[in-house]
Amino acid sequence: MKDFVESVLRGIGTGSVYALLGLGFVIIYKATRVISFAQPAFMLAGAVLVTYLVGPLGFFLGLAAAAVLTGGLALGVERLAVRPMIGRPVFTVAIITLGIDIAVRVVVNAAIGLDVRQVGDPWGLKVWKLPGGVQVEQRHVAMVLTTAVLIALLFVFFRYTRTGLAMRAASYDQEAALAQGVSVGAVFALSWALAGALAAVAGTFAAVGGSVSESLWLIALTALPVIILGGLDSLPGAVIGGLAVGTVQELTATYQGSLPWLGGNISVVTPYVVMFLVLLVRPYGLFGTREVERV
Amino acid sequence: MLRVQNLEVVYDDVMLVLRGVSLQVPPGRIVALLGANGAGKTTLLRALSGLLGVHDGAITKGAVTLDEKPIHRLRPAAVVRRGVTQVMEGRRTFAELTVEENLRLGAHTRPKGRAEALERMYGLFPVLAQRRGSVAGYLSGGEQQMLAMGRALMSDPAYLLLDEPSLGLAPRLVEQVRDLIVQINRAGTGVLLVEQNATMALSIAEHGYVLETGKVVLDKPAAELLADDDIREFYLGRAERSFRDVKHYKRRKRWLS
Amino acid sequence: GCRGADSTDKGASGAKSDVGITKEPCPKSEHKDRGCIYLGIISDLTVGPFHVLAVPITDAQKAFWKRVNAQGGIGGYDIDAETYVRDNKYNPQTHNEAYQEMKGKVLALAQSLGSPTTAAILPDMKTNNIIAAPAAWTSAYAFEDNILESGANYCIESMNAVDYANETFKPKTVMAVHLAGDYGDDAAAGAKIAAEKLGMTFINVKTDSGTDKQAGAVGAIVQQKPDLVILTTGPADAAAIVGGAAQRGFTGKFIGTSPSWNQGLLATAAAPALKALYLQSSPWKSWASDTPGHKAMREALGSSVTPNDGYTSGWVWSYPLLAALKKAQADGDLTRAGLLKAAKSLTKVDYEGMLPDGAGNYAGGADGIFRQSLIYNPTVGAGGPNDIKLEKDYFTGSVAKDYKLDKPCYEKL
Amino acid sequence: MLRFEDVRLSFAGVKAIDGVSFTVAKDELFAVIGPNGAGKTSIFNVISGVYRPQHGRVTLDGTDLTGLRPDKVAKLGVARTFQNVELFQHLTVLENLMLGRHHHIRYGTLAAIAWLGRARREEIANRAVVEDIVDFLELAQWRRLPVGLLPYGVQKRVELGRALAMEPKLLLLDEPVAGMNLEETEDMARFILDVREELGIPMILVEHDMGLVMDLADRVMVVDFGVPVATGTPAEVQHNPDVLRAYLGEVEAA
Amino acid sequence: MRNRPLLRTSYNQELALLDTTSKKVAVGILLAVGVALPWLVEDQLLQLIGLACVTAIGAIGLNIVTGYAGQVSLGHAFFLAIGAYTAAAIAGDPDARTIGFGVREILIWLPAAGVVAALAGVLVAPLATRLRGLYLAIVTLGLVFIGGHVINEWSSLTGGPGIGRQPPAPTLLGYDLNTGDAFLTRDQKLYLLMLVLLVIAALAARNLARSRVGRAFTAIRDRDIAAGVMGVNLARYKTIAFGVSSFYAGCAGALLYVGIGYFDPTTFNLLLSVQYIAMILIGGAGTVSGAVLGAFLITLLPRLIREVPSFLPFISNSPAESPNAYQLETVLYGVLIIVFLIFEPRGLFGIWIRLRNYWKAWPFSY
Ligand SMILES: Nc1ncnc2c1ncn2[C@@H]1O[C@H](COP(=O)(O)OP(=O)(O)OP(=O)(O)O)[C@@H](O)[C@H]1O
Ligand SMILES: Nc1ncnc2c1ncn2[C@@H]1O[C@H](COP(=O)(O)OP(=O)(O)OP(=O)(O)O)[C@@H](O)[C@H]1O
Ligand SMILES: CC(C)C[C@H](N)C(=O)O
Ligand SMILES: [Mg+2]
Ligand SMILES: [Mg+2]
Repeated sequence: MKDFVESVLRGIGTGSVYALLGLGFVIIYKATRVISFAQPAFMLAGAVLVTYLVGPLGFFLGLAAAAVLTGGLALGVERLAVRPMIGRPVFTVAIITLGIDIAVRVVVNAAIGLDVRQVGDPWGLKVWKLPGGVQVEQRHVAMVLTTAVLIALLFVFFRYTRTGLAMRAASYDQEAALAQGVSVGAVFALSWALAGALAAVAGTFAAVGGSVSESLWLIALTALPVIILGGLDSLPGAVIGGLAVGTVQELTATYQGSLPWLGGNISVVTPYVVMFLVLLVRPYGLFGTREVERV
Repeated sequence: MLRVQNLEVVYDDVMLVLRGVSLQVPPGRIVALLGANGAGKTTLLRALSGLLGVHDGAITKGAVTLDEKPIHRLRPAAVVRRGVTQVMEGRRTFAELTVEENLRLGAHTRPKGRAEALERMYGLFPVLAQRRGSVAGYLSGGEQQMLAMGRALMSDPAYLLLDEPSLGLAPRLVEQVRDLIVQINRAGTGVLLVEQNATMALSIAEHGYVLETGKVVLDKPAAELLADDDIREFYLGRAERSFRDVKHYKRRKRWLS
Repeated sequence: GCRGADSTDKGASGAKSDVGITKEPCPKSEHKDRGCIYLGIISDLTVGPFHVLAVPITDAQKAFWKRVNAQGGIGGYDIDAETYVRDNKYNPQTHNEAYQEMKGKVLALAQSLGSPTTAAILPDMKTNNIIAAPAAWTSAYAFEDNILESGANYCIESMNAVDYANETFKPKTVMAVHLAGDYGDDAAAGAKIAAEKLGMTFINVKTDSGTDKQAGAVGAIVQQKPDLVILTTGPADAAAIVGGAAQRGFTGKFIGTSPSWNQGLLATAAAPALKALYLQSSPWKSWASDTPGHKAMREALGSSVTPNDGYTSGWVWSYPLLAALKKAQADGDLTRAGLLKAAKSLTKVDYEGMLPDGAGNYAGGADGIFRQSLIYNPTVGAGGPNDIKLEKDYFTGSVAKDYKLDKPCYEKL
Repeated sequence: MLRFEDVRLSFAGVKAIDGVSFTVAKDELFAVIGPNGAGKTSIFNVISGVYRPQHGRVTLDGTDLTGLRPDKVAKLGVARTFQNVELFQHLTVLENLMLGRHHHIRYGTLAAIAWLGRARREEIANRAVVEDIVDFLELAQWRRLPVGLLPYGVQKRVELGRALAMEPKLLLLDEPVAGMNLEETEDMARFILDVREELGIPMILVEHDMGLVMDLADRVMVVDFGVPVATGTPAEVQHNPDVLRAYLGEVEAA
Repeated sequence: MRNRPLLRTSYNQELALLDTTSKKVAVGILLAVGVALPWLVEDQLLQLIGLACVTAIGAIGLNIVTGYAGQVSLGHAFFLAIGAYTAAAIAGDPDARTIGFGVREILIWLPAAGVVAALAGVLVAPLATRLRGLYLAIVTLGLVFIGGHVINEWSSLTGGPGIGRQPPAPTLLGYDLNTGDAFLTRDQKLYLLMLVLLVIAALAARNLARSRVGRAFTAIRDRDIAAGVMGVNLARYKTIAFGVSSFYAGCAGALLYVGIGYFDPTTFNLLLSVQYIAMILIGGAGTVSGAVLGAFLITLLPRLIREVPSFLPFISNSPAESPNAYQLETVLYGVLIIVFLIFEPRGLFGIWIRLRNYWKAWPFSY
């Protein structure tokens, strides 16, 4: 029982990182109908920036600064490589983002260099003991709180601000949005910047308690099944999908010992298994909008 | 005055679609633009509102001026800010947003007087007020057309460009839309009305242009056009003739010879 | 076959030569009077999983061959290990492409990094008599004449680690937590062989590289509570596993096999756990050791580099190739076949003290493999950052001593 | 030959069709009119299998069509055109028409890959049929162009051609002249008449152009909010007060 | 007749693949060069070009499901893997550590690899027919991850990551293609084999594309609802598309590593799938020649890029310094893909069309 509860708590912790990552994907998707495969690179870039900034600025300021810088980087990349592609088939753009991912990652790898880099967070591997002997890791609590706050901010932004509305509109029909005077280019840039900043935060939290290494970007790929099972264009879907995947993954990790024939690391592929199961029942994920198609 | 001078537009670097079109819309007037399918009417509106870029089109010659200032190099947002707004063919409301959100978006370039503008629109279109919270995609065709016009009017434009507002609408809705255009125009907005339904368009316009394969071939006051034999033959039809009498041969238009 | 490359030639020193040797000086050499022997390097230089290790290996080898040139080269030739350096991204196919490109232009490979990648080119190396210094320690190389491996292989090294634990704290259960692949499998097989021999229970846990992918391993450790974990992963993975297990109450010992350590781990959140639980086994002495070879290496690399045992490894791996070249030159046959013959006949290699006597017996085949390794406690530094505590100097454990290597260990897992 | 019996269809609360019944006889041109959103296209979608009604039955010559997949319905002889042109944009006119003959061409995937004997023979035979339709609809000058590049009026005609290529027993035309100018409308009217006279295919026509409907149709059904308001000859319907109020408005009344 | 090459008097002529003289000549020249190549270039380059031929077979396969039928699949690596392991198991050495049945005849293991992969494709299709667009793409990506897990674990078949196994060593009707002999070197033999297979595969794909099946694919891609209403059984044709595409992938997978003689289960990853998508996008989706061009470009690109640093002497070639030549190579690979896609949306095939139109229209601009 204790194992179970602890696994779920850990799952919610890692799941909130997936949720943050997923949100980044969803925001870009909503604005541009593209899955940006460059998110993993931005995630890594953000975490690496934090390792450099934590010295002079401290963790929290460093994280904020890294988020801003990564957002800026994403903005620049969008301007250079994605903007010329407005109106092109989404798959072409998706492959372009993969090209971006390759290029950015090389640069970030160079910045990691040969050292083990730290994000210098205040939590490390410290735990709180709850009654009943259950432990929660402080970093997981921090992740969940951060995610909750960011999600609330995003919700308000999209629902109540003029720019948020413009972003939603542009995501449905770029030309019609242009005709209303929305600068679709600015909307794209903003969505990339937001997603970049979210990726930086997620990347940093993914590295909390460990170190920043190149393999971190692989975590970002987990966001793909997360957003698919949540529904590509659904912000709540990304959050719920992230938490679900995190929990299932941690539970499998805890109990996979009893299913040795599944192989040592079945927990790594569980997100995809969960995704398959959900899609069998709901082809647009849990909360995705069904493509309105009629003749 | 919204004026188009000797405009040439090319798509994809190769397809010359407008070949030296000139036309003008005086403030506060309704001008009708007629023409066969593919004549370039939509293209002309895109050139006015800056949306050519989206379609790989470009203005290669000529100018569009608003009160003698050129606007054809501006981006769509800037054009809207100067008071020229287009209602696109096929309504293009944001199906997933609510009616009110659609309207609010119309005021994107003018956030200041948004609340009043909303009230004005609800006054103009009471149906929309009733449905303000519902998702636009579920409105009927006519309602969507109202929404599209209302959305465009939210930016308080001096000129409204309407692309085939009666397309696919039932006869009664066509009437409603026609009345609406008149109403909007009375409130001081200049209208450039692109229509296939020539009867409807010429009944409310003051002046009309006829576009054929990218050229203006007729340019007359609406009343004269209504009386023109060719227009009657090719655009208005003769009420007494049955489709069963139409013969299979290619007729030629006199103004082309 | 390889066409157009079979023109045998007499070089500056009178030795026969064929491919990869020119009378013209090396492109970057100051010694305009010497010819040039080209050596290729295929390594993981940018985005592959081992680039953190591979870059210093490559750097050290370049420095090594520069030093050889400074000391007079080999029989009137300078060695060039700069011109043909390629990135394999740890992908067998890319590795092979790079190999095919350079194969007509180099005499031998100063480095072929990785086991799967090297396996991809080995058949061709054999047909063309090309030899290579590997950057990997799989026991399969004991059976390959064309590979000049150095030090104890993964299998022997982890046998020794288990043996050491057996002597010091008598564990009853041993768990091998390892990456998939012959790197991990080989080490795990060694642990298994030793555990069985010494009457311990053995548990095999496979994991993947990536700090996010260690939850399963941590879970297995925490639940099955082995007394000893033999860890064969990347450094960041090791930290994630040790830190995660300790946090969840695990108190057993960890011994990591060779490239699982990086000094930077002491700055991570896992540091307390590492300090309490972790030891490191190694096929050779670490960077700061006091031998002529180590000194030469530190000198050659200069003071600007961050100490890292990737450098040590790259440097050590170069000695056998040097010995083979010298021998071939002495035999007057610097052709590929001559070099291979020379390499095969080496019974010992001068590692300038970096490895003890007895290392480098290639003539001995699988029986001649080197069986000594060391145990460090890398978390205790007496002096500088890389001055780590030696727990046990070169030793051969009881299991490794008697073990008859009849096929690659990983096949026994 | 077509019976449409008490069909009901709703989407998340919207009643698109709410108990509509009608029959179409052999050789008949039956028109359906009604305000926007009345459910006309939905009726077509139910017949052709795109929507599955919650209630009711559709039969063609006694065969039950209800709930069959669209391709099955097509095989049974129902062809249609669409309200918004639904051609295959990247295929040429000929290829679009050949696609209409999809289930008249008989050979399998392996034969296609080998392209020997059978596949070639079948292609050639069906190509001849398609060329006849091209002549019939006067599409010759555009045969080899991708349809995406054609004028709207021509695209509508290609759509009609694609439906005819299926050699249907029943043809459904959804607003064939919407967005067309007078000239194109007259051309299309002529083609519809030719189809009737020369091929004798019964048709259901949905259209907002009252001139066309009243002129061509044998019988007219008016629907509003998914409910039939009136059915009868054009003359009867035109003067029905309910129809005037709900649909035609004063213009047509005048 | 002879003087009016565009005049056709029978449907047979119209349906011909090479319907103009210039096409006939161009294809003839290409084939001649292809066959002469083994005696023109070095073996190592030949090996690479052979690899490009096989890759092109795989790309043609992906093009069938993605380019023609419009079902974007990121799961190609999965089907490649199935083919690769089926063939390796059938042809493998029975005494080796990994499963092998020792049947080295290519006429057996190659079709078998295709068929097994095709079966896998057919099994996946029911899920695929329910999904659209990016959902389908990510789900097929899931296949790569789950399949990757299976092949990593199943080391008796695959050797396991980091160890791997040998691909099939082909013999053709008893003639050993895997070793050189007095007439031809190994690389020459393998290259010729792969060239022939590519020609067959390309021809078959062209035939398929112009048939009723190919038309049905394109119809589904352009407008699936309308295709259904015209009588196309959507589920059936999507299944056929996945099946045929996977057959190609299976064959390509079986041959892909024959040249290098070794492969490792970690090869079949996301990146491999992505490379294939990039090939057909860069080449121009929906054309066989585009897929072939794209495959050649992507396969030869790293080789070309490796030459670049020698033109940029100011870039360090020490891997310890940044920026260095190796980083530049990798970045360039990413950047070139971006550049190709940005500047020519219709792919290499589009560049060709543009050039051709330019010369046709020259000197008139429009
Ligand atoms: N994006 C585009 N790219 C290339 N050609 C285009 C594009 N849009 C329109 N065209 C072509 O330009 C010509 C004029 O099109 P336009 O849409 O302006 O005509 P229209 O008069 O509005 O016709 P309709 O009555 O059908 O709306 C047509 O021949 C059309 O095929
Ligand atoms: N797929 C769908 N999902 C939800 N609602 C639908 C769907 N298809 C049709 N409807 C609704 O059903 C009603 C009838 O639609 P239908 O398209 O049949 O109208 P119509 O009579 O053809 O109108 P028009 O003359 O504008 O074409 C409308 O309210 C429409 O919104
Ligand atoms: C030194 C390491 C890069 C070697 C690697 N572990 C392998 O065996 O492939
Ligand atoms: Mg238009
Ligand atoms: Mg309709």
